[in-house]
Amino acid sequence: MHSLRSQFPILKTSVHNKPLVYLDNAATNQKPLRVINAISNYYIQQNSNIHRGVHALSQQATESYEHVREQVKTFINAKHSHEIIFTRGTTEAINLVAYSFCKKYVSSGDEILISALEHHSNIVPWQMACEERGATLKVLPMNLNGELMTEALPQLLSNKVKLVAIAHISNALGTVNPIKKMIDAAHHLGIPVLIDGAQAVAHTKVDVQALDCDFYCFSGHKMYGPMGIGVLYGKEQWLETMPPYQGGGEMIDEVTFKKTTYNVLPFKFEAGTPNVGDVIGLGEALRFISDTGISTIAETEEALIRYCEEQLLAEGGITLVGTPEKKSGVVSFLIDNVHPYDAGTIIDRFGVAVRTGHHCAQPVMDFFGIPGTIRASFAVYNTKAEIDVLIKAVQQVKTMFC
Amino acid sequence: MHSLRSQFPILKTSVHNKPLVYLDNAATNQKPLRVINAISNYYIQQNSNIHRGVHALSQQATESYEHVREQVKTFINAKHSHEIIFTRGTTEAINLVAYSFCKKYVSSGDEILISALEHHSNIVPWQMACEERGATLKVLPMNLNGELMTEALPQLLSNKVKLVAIAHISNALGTVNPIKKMIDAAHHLGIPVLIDGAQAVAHTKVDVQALDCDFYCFSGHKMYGPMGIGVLYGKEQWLETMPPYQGGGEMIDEVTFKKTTYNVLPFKFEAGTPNVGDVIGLGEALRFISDTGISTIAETEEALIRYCEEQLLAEGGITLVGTPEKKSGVVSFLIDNVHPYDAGTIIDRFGVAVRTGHHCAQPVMDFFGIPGTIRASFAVYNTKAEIDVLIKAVQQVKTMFC
Amino acid sequence: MIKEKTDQLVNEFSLFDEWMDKYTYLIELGKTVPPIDEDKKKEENLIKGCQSRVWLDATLAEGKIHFTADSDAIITKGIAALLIRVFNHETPEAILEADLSFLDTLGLKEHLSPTRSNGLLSMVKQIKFYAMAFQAKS
Amino acid sequence: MIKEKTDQLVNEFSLFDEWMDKYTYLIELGKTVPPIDEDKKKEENLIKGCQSRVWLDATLAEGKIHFTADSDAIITKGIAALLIRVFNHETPEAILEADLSFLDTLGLKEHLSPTRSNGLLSMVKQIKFYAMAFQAKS
Ligand SMILES: Cc1ncc(COP(=O)(O)O)c(C=O)c1O
Ligand SMILES: Cc1ncc(COP(=O)(O)O)c(C=O)c1O
Repeated sequence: MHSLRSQFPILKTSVHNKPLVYLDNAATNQKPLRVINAISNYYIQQNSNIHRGVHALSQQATESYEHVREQVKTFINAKHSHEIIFTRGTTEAINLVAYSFCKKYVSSGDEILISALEHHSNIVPWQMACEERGATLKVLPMNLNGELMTEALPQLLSNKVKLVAIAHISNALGTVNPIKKMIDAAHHLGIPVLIDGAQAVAHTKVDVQALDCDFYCFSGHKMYGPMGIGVLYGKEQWLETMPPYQGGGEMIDEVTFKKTTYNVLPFKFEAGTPNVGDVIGLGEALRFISDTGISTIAETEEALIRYCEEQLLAEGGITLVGTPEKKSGVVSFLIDNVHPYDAGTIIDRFGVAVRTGHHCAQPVMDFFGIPGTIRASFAVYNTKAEIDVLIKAVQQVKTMFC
Repeated sequence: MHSLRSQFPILKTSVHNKPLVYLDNAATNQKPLRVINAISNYYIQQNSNIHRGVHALSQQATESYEHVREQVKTFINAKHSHEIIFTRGTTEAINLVAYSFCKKYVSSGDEILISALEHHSNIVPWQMACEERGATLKVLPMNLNGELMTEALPQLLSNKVKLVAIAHISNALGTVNPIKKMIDAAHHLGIPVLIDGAQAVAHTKVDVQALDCDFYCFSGHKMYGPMGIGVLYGKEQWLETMPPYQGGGEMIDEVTFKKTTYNVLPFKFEAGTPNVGDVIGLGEALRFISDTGISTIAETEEALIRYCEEQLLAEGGITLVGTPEKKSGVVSFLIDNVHPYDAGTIIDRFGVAVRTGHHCAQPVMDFFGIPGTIRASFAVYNTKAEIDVLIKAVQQVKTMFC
Repeated sequence: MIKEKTDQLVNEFSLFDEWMDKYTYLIELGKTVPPIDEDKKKEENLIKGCQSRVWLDATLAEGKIHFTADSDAIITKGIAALLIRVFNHETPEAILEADLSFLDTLGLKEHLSPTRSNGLLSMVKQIKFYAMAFQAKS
Repeated sequence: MIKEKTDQLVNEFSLFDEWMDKYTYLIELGKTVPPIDEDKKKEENLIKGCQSRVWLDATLAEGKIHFTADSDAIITKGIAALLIRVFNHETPEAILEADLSFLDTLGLKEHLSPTRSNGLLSMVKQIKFYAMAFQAKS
């Protein structure tokens, strides 16, 4: 454990003269030195524009870049590497599908189904697509534990529904959704399913073939990788038939002013100079996760969540927000009668980074009738001792405000 | 000069056991160590998700990120920092405008005017937008020197034209277009103008207020900065009225399932977790350019271009492609009777990185009736001695093929 | 008059060397803020902060402006209270002419987080805006 | 038969220790390739490479396949020539069964750039594809 922590240089820094306790991992997690170095080394040794260059540097960079595509394919067990599209992040991946899939497959009167616990990035693109195409957005409700009411699925799923888009794990509540069950239910009616996996890939094994999902989206920066890079996995049959999203370099086959033909997958969806540096950083992050072991990560984090909840509840005057049976990654809570913003301000002074507010999931907050929550979220490098610091900070908040 | 070169670690590496001679700067240029370190340091000291966090790290990262927006504003002399939108690169910046501007302002029967020497990234997005909106793409022709025939502008500009999109400098030929004149001509009829500045910002001073252009797009990776980050400058009046492009975190004000309202500029156009690391890298690249001096850069490169052309022409059996009066950054040429791909293969063995092919400007190649060119492109760290190596390689090509 | 009040504030703040004391002071101050009428908690009086909401209302009586405020977060309310303590019952002219350097001297900007100090600046802006509006009317 | 030809090729190539000699050899070879009829330079016969175009045509006569090829780039043409030298005038069966390890032994893949060796693999694929088609027909 100690040697794992020591791989993360930022964990040795101080905040307000206190050792940093970083519990904002669901927003973005920290990077091991090997990931940071992989990016530096790329710029020091290989930096070049890729794919169309005949010179050696360009060819090496191309190989490194395409190698990461293979790695991602293996990581999520996709069938083909051309089903892996590099995007800026989850948000862009979802927007790509919301634009291209809907342009082809959604028209006036159709429906798209999301759920009540989605991140804004899995709400707004669908609202925009629905408005553009004259379709309607439907919402699968949740219960007071923050669990989706899958029993409502049969009523909501009909042949009007052209796509279901659901988070694998909720960033605001930590709920692990029964996505396999939901995918099967949708497929039963021939409806494809997109999974927003932003909060899942760093915490649990994902196998897109076993899930049989049609799209799966995630961000590098939430899985020990750099910002600015993410992945859209899509089944070949969809990606092949969807029109391109952005136009430009890389994604074309031939351009004339009269007629442009598009490149094959995956390039069709990767317009412009790719973010090679961060793709290589992502590759190293995948290696870090493999080396650490996704089950070690999951077990470590589960223990932390359990400990955190126990300690908070022992404290008294705390309300947990989101009490689903299966939870991963985050503990969302409120200190009774204290605004989360006030609490966050004090907790920060203890060197503890938690997030307060709506966590880009306003409908979840509206549902619970609260302005926001305090959210502690975990990565494999966190410790119980860090949770103890959080608890101390919470005690201070109670002293000051209650 | 020597100490400037020593700031670029990659320039000390070897390719095929020869010292690297990097003349592919128009594709992407190399990064000084300070830029590489700025990114590393960000991940080592500050990494955090930004804008909505109350904890110290998030606030520092937010400040760093927003500080770069100020830097960019100053760098191109924009009026407001909220007119600076961070994108993945030039391609995405153009796609953003092609989608959002056209959605609002272009309809059936309208026209968009581009030029004959555009990069695919400034062609395909407009073809897609025109197809979507039922508009027509018009093309301002060029002459055999590779100069735009601005005398044709009066015929092409009419009140049907809703936008003009032109490269500041051609990546395939190096032509410096008379954009100020063209902007004035378009504005005379009230038509806004987008400038593709991908090849300009690293080579010449850009002042968007003096130019009075309506949009200006560029990429970090072509200006000593990292990949994965770029800029869209847009006049407030346009950005304010344009609908959002991608939906998600950051770009919203309030989200409910019924109705979503969007955030103010610049956030309205920055959906999802921003690429903070690379923005900070870009900031350091801007500092590198300022410290070096854009006029020093321009003079150094002009001398290199002149020397390169002289040496090539002295060699004989060489055809320059693109002989405009004003040229910047690149020398495109052909070795008579040798396919550029063949030439590139041999030149590479000398450790020289040049680009061969169509340079993502197929219509330019079609216009000249050639399959592609050999393109040497320059940055401030290049030297005459490096051009001498290129010339040796060219001699070898002639020996082998002619 | 405003000068006296800000001098006193600077004095009081100089006694705290701990961030905690400053926040405790703001929290206490927050409890003293003249409560706003519920019907004044309307959109026009709302200053949207990053994570909390502030309502600030002003009325003119006998040439002087009287402020009331509320916020869902207590520290935010404390900041509002601090500003009201300085600007309450002053003429529009006095408010418009007021020297704002006390904000720097208080060290509030450094000690508050950037989002907090943005909120502070928004409130100051709103106060000046009210003063301008009332001046124009009279 | 194919085995003999590939062995000879491997032999010849082993004589070059300089990359330049290998390219010179490919250039020379490029000049020997059976020229393709202009009307065979059609879309179906086109193998799109990264930067150059190759046309590869095949006809069956007396149970054997006869290849002709062209390319706008001479090294590419040389690579086509090399493959034709190996596979020309062979039966579909022989081609389909042919051991491709000579491509590795030649060191072509290492010495050619990745784009080049992609091109090479596309050509091999196309040759096998013709063989399959002719076998199916017969
Ligand atoms: C003139 C021009 N426009 C647009 C682009 C596209 O830039 P990017 O690939 O960084 O999006 C380039 C670079 O390839 C270019 O040279
Ligand atoms: C569940 C979920 N979906 C989508 C996103 C958006 O990811 P990104 O901001 O990296 O695009 C996030 C992270 O903020 C998330 O937690």
